[in-house]
Formats: sequence, structure tokens, C-alpha cells
Amino acid sequence: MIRRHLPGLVCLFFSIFLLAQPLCALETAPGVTERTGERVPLDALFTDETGKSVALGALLGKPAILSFAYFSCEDQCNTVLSNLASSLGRMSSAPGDDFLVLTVSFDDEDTRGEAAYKKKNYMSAAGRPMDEGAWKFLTGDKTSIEALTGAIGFGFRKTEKGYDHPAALAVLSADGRIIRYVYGSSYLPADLEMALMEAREGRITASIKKAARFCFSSEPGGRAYLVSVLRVAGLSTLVVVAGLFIYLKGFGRPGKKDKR
Amino acid sequence: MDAKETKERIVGAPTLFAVWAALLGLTWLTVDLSGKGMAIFVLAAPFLIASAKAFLVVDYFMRLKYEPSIFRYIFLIVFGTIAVVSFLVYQDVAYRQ
Amino acid sequence: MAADNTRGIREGYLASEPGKGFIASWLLTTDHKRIGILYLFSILSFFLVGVVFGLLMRLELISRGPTIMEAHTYNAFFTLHGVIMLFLFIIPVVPSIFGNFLLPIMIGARDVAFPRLNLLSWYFYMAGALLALTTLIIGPADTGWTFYAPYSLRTGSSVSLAVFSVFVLGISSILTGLNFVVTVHRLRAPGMTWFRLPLFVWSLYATAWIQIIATPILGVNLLLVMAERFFGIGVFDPAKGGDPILYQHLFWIYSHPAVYIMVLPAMGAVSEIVPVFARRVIFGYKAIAYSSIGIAAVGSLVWGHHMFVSGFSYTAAVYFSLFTFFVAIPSAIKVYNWVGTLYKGSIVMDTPFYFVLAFIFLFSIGGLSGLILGALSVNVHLHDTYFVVAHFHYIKFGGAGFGMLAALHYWFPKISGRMYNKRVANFALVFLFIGFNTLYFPMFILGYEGMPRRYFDYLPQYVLWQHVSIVGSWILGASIFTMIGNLLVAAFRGAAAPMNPWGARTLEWQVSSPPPKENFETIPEVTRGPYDFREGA
Amino acid sequence: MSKPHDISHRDYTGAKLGMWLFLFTEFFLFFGPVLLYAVFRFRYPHAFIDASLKLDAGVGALNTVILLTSSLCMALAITAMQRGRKGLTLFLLALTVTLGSFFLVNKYFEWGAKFAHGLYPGGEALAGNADGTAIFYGLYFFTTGLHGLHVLAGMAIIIGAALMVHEGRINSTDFVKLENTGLYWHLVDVVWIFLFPVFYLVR
Repeated sequence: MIRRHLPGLVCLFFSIFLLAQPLCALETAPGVTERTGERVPLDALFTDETGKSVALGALLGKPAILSFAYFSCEDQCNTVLSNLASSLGRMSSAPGDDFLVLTVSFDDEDTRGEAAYKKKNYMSAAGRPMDEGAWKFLTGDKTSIEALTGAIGFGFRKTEKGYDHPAALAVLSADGRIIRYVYGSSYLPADLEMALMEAREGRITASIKKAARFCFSSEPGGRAYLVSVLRVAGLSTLVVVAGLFIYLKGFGRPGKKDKR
Repeated sequence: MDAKETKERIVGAPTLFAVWAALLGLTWLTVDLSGKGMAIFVLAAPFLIASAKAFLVVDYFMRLKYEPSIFRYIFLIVFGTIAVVSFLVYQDVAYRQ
Repeated sequence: MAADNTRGIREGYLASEPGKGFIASWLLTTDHKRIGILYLFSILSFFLVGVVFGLLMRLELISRGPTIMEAHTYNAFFTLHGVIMLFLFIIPVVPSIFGNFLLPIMIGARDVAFPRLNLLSWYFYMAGALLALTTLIIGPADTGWTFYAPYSLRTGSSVSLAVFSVFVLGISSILTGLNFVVTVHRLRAPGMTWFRLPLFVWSLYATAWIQIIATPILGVNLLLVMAERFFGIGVFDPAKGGDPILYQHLFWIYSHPAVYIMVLPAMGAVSEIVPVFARRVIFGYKAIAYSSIGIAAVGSLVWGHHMFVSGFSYTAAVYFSLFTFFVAIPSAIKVYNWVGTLYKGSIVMDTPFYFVLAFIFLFSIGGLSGLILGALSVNVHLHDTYFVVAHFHYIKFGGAGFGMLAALHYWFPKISGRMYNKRVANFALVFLFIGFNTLYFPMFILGYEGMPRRYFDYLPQYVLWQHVSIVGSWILGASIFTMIGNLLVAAFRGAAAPMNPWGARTLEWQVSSPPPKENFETIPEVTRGPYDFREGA
Repeated sequence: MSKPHDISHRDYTGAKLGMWLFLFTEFFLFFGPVLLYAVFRFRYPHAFIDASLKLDAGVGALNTVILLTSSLCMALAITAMQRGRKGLTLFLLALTVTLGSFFLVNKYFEWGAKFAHGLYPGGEALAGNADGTAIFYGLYFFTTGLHGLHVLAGMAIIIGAALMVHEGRINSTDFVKLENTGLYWHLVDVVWIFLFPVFYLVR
């Protein structure tokens, strides 16, 4: 009886998985909800690092790399920005001429003074000459921040110590459409180059989903210790491998002992 | 070889009832103690009692006591793995804060 | 021993089982050899599907911009290529095919400990495999084979089904592992002591333990992802106070040891082939046996090194680096013992041995590139570039894949009772080797120059090496199909193989080819080690 | 064809070794959520204690007693089978299943009460909650739900074994299937022995 109906039951059981869709689609969660192909709010007003108030639409006009940060962040935002700066330095197309970089603070208490300070640091970190207009550091009020982060699908949350937020860039076309996202806190120059090429052609593509990378405000800074441990481990492995090789070559002669 | 092993040891009903009574006693003890005493005790006591209960069930109801020693070694491997894995995950979680 | 090669192929296990039709005698069999054949055909079919996906992904890159597919199709293709190649091919291939076929014969048993459970695990494997392929039809997952939270929690594509299929495959893997452990413990022939076990059995035994211990953790992790998607329980969802890094812990607790599930049995097969063609006792038998166990034990504790970049504590990273260093030791022991065996052996060159040489060469490149990745990636950005892709293809395909092909060419005469055309096999191997290096070596260069992985498009400066790599993929594809075609022809039309074509000393070569239904007329009494090549032994 | 190393259906030790290995994979299955519980309890101690206080330890204790008693019945059933007392075995197995169903009924009411208060994943009392309470209930429902499924599976297996006892396929000389059934049921019990303090008592 049961045996006869078993295939049917099994099919029924599996069909649950076909029908079910995720129930949780929370917009305010730290994480990125992709809105590829949609347009960012061009009329949202931000203040640039010189204190000038500008609409987002007036800033664009070229493809742009958009990154989010908050300026009191002590660890991961700095990693994101300095990695972005070093990638900009190694790219073949020129920031300013071929594309723009926008860094928007999502903390409405950040000021243009902090923005100017950050700008000075990271522009010099890029290690290549760039005009003043190539990389903008923007601050804004709550409504414009929420309009922009909402349009991008960038979810963040305030905590006691700062903000929890994802590490990701968005690449925009000249007319403000979202071309795709680049995830993570370090970026391959070639990856940015390709995304910008797609932005120039106005070709909307799929993003590469990578390991979740979050910036939790509670994280400790600095991983120099870890890096050195890794290096020591790698080098010792090499030394041991070389040592074993020399040992076997010089003294091993295993054939003599066992082969009678 | 097989003939010997099929002659299984029979665990008598009195033994089983005694184990059952001990288990009920420990259950009463753990409920009674819950939330009392020092913080470390609140965490440790229920788990120690639970381990004691688990060993009673495993040894007598599941007859591990009467099986060949290989079963015990496997048991140790499994709980050793659980301990080490917990320790390593803890190394991440505890120091991330 | 009474068995000899005059017993025809029709009298071996391949003959229909009495009272059953042809189909029932295969699909309802409990004979470990027939189940091995079921796995052989199903796994190789999925392998070819995976190869075709790989070739199409390469073909897409023949010109810049979308050529034959769009970006999201490409994303779906690499997810499926990864899932098929890892979960359907490289994890089960050696234990399920060769382990099933050979383990009982090698230890002198008539079958595994639980023959019906063995058949059931094949059905679980097929169910999981078909579910995974179903995701292709109903809208493939685009998360990559790791299903990392929180993407896998939110994305609308058929992640639930893909995750469930991996869960089912996990059950199959657990049941096979459990069966092997009990078989090795309980069914060894009289005189088959632990240290007379062939090294292949040792490696299968170690692998089986990893399968039993690590797979359930993946299982519960996948159950948690499903619960998260259906009910939103919140443990991996940062919006509810959960922690996606814990997903990565539970995922890599399984998936790093899974790398050893892939490589250990292939190493075991190599340890079997090397002494046979060197005609001498393997150098350091106990060292190899213990190193299998060592890899299994230490390899289970190094999962954290996949997570160094995902924001986890550096106190933990210190432990994991330390263990990563330790796990290199048993692997190195194996390689040196193989070389030690070959040294001063009287080597007989023959097809399986050529495969072993290719294995050792490619696996060494894979290992060395891993060290480079560890030591350099801090200065040069190699993470998420083609360098990583090249590295793991050298390890998984060049290592485990070539090990499997070596095993296939070594045991083929025993399994089918016929001999393949060695000239065609050697020819295919040479081209496979050339194609492999033409395909993957340029990826090291591309990766060093910064080409990001997993992308369907590339910049003009990469054209040259991309094209070299694509040509390599055609050579590789053609030689794989030639190789498998050669074996298929041999399986039906090849000349009858002798009982022991390679002059090996392990038990499976002491029965007829193909083996009789219950393996042995009388259970043999074992009186010597598995690699005793002395005259008259 | 009975030779010393034939694939014997009498290799009791082998059969039980296989069963034990399977049980260990089940332990690992439950180890996952318990590990997550430990991590999150460490991270959100106050929320976890508060949430735990809302669970009724009395109901949990009652369920513990029910499962322990059913385990006793199962163990007694094996002893009875070894002594060849078929009727008693069947009676004890029936008692085991009945106690198992009591456990589930109890669990049903307990879950129902939580649902009534909106304390379930996605429920109104937990909506937008990120201080750890939602995680506690998420883990609570996941783990006890998984355990409940095991209870259900265990009951089905015991009924199957009882049918085999009735037909005589399990008898006083060949009862390893009943022993393995028992092992599975005791596993369900052992898992609960740990889950009970984890969710109800560690405050």
C-alpha cells in the first residue's frame, strides 16, 4: 500500500522545494540587495568635501565607481578605501578622465571636514596623479543617504559602536543606472576595468557573488600578526620540503637495505 | 567465532529499573538545581548531570558496557572530534568580539 | 588457485543473475562489483556532462563580450560545473567505483558488510545527482558551489533544491563510508592483518572515517540554510543578529576535509600501482598507512584557512596556520615514499604507470602553486584570480582526476575481463597531458596579471593567453573522449585479459578476470604482505 | 554455502558496529545547532537567559521523564526478547510507542503556546528583533523540530520492528534488528537528555 504510493509521496515532498521561495527579504539587513539596471536618485543632494552642495545627477556624466563608508570607522572602511585607492593606482584607464569615483558616507553626522581629510589621504595613497574632481567624498542628510542606499540596495545598521555594513562597490553608468556590484574589500584592477567598460557600453551584467564580507563594527583591527604567521608557516614548509629532498637524495638509498 | 558472539549477555530487568530510577533522580536534581548557585555552576552543573545521564543510557540501555572495546574507542574518537572542533570554533568566536 | 583466464567473461559476475531480467539484475543487485559498475557508468556520465559545461565556459571566452551566453548563464554554468565536478564526480569517484569493486576482494571477503545498504547509497547518489541537474532546468543557482550565506538565504533562484541535492548526496557518502569501515573491521580474510592490508584499503578506510565524521556537519548546515529560507530562523542572517561567518565554519568543517576525500583514495590507488611497476616492496609501508590516517585526522582541523579573508579572529587563524603546516607533512611523506620505491626498482613501463607519472608531476605543480598562493598573495593580488582556478584544477583534476584515470587503466582488465588498446590509451594520455597544461598553465599567467575568476568577459590585454587556454580545452576534451571511447570499445570488443596482466601480488589479481560472482571459491588464507615480489612468494 | 567468512546475517557485532557509526553521524547532526547555540549564548547572554526563562522547565522535565521511561521499556523489550517472551516484548514495544506519542503531544502543546504568543521565526513578537531573542527561538524550533522528526522516525521503526516480532522474523535467536531499533530509540533519548538543559535549564 505505502510502497505503491511511495513515488508519489516522494515527488510531493520534493515539489515543496520547487514552490517555496525565501520568505525573508528584509531591506534593512546589513547586506546587498541587488538592484541592477535601476537608476539612482539623480536629484539627491550631497555636500562635497569643499562644502558645495551638488545633486548626484550633476556629478555624474561619466561612468562611476560608488563606494560607501562612514568616516569614524576604524577598521574595515579603511581597508576598503585603501584597497580601492591602490587598485585605482594600478588601473590603465585614468580616474577623472575615463571615470569617476564617489565615496558616500552613510553616517549623516559625518562632516565635510572629515571628508576633506579622508580625501587627501586616499588620493595620495593611490600613488598616481589625479584631478581634484576624480574622487569625490560626499556627505549628506538622512533623506538623501536613505534615498541613495535604498536605490543601491545597500543595507546597514547602526550599533552601539558604529555600523554593521557589507563591503561592496557599485558601478554606475554615466546616466546613473546600476551596472553591477563588485563585492569584497579588495578589488582586482582588471575587475573594475571590466565593470567600467560595461558601464561605458551601458551593458547591464550579473555580479560575481563571492564570500560574504562584512564589516562588523566590533571587529578588531590589524592583521599584521596573522600575515607574518602565514609567511612563517609557508617558508618553514618549503624548508622542510627542501630538507627532506636533500636527505633522501644524500642518505636515503632505500634500495640497498630492503632489496636482498 | 560467531557462535560465541551471538550468546549475548542479557541485562536483567532489575538492573534496567535501577538505571531508570537513577536517571529520574538525576532529572529531578538538575531541575531543582537550575538557576541556583554561582554563574559557573549554573553552566557546568546541567551539563555534568546530562553527561552522567547520557553515560547511564549508553552503558546500560544501549549496552555499550557489554560490547567489544572497539566500540568504546569509536565513541572516544567521536567525542574527541566534537571537543576539538568546538575548541577551534571558540577560538574564532571568542576573540572576534 | 583454481581460477584462471579460461573461465570466460560470461561466467564471471557480469553474467545475468539467475531469476532476474537484465535490468533487474543490475538495478536490484546487491553484488558490490555490479554496484561498482553502476557507479562507474553514472559517475562517468556526469563527468562528461561537467566536461561539456567546462568546454562551453571556455568557448564563451573565445571573443570578448557575450559570445554564446549572457553573464547570468555563465554564472549558472560555473555553479553547475562546480557542483557536478565536485559532488558528483571527484568526491565519490574513487571510493564509489574502485572502493566498491575492489575493497571486498582485496581483503578477501565475498561482499561488503551491508550489501543492500550499498545499493541504497547508489540510489541516494542518483537521486541527489538528478535533483542537482533539475536545478539546471528550473533556473539554476548562481551562488557558486559554496552556497555562502547570506546570498544563499536571499537569492530567489533554486538554491533550496540545489542545497537539498547536496544533502542527499551527503547521505549517500555517509552510507558508503559506514559500509567500508564495518567491512574492513569485520570481513578481513584469515591472516589479513592490519599491516597486510593493501595501501589502497588503508586510504579508503581513512577516507571513510572523514566521510562519517565530516559529512553530517555539512548536512545540518544545509538543513539550517533550508530552515533559514523557509522559516527565517535567523542564525546566519545578520538582520536578526545571526552570523554568516558561522555558515562558513560549518561549511568548511566539511569541505576542507572533502579535499582529502578527493585526494586520499587517488593517492591510495597510486600507492598500489607504484610498487607493481617498480617490482619491489613499497618503501615505508607503515609510513604511508599512518600518513593516510594522519591526513584524515589533521586535515579535519584546518578548515579555517579558507576563512582568513572573511573577517574572522586572528587568534583562530594562528591555530589554523599551524595545523595547515602540519598537514603538509603526511602528504610529503607519501610523495617521498613513492619516489623512494621507484628508486632502485626495476621499473616496467606500461600504461597505468604513465598515468601515475603524470599524476605525480601535475600534483606537485598543484601543491607548489598552493604554497606560492599562501606566501605571495599578501603582496600580489592572487585571490579571486585565475591563479586560484589553475591551482585547484592542478590539485583536483591533475591530482585526483589523473589518479582516478590511472586506477581506471590499472584495474580495467580486472573489472571488464578485457584489455584495452594500449597504444590508443598512451596516445590519449599524451594529448590529455599536453591539453591539460595548455589549458591550465596559461591561467597561472592570467591570474598573475590580474584576470578575475568567474567572469564571462575579459580585457583586451588577456586575449592571447585566453586563446591558448581555449585551444588547450579542445585538446583536453578530444583526448578525454578518445580515452573513454577506447575503454568503451575494449569493454565490448577487447581481447580477453589474463588473470594478472601486470604481475601484481594483491588478492584481486589472484582471482579470474572478471572476478567470479562471490569473488572466491574458498576464502583465501593470507600469509604474506601485499607487495611481496620475491620469487616464489 | 556456509563458510567461515561468508556474508553472515549473524555478524551481530558488524551489524551493531554499523548502527553505532550511523548513530555517531546523528550525534554530529545535532552537534551543529548545539555549537551554534553555544556561540550565540556567548554573544547574547542576556537575551538567551530571558528567552530561556520563558520556556516551561516543568513541561521539559515531564518530557524528559516520558522519554526516559520509554527508553526503559525499549531496553526491557530487548531483554524480554532474549528470554523468548514474545507477548511481553510486543506489549513493551507498544508501551514505548505510546510514550513516544505522549512526548509529541506534549511538544505540540508547548509549541502551540509559543505560536500563540507570536514567539516563532517570523512571528510578530520577534519581528525586527536582532538582540538574540529571535536566534534563540530560531534554534529552539530548529533543534526541537529536528529532534521531533527523529522521535517520529523512531516510532515508525519500532512499529516496523514490532511487526517483525509478530511475524517471528525477530525471535530469541535472531534479534539484532530489535537491538538496532533500540539503539536508535536510545539515541533519540540521549539527544533529548542534552537538549533539555541546553534550552530549559542553562539560565
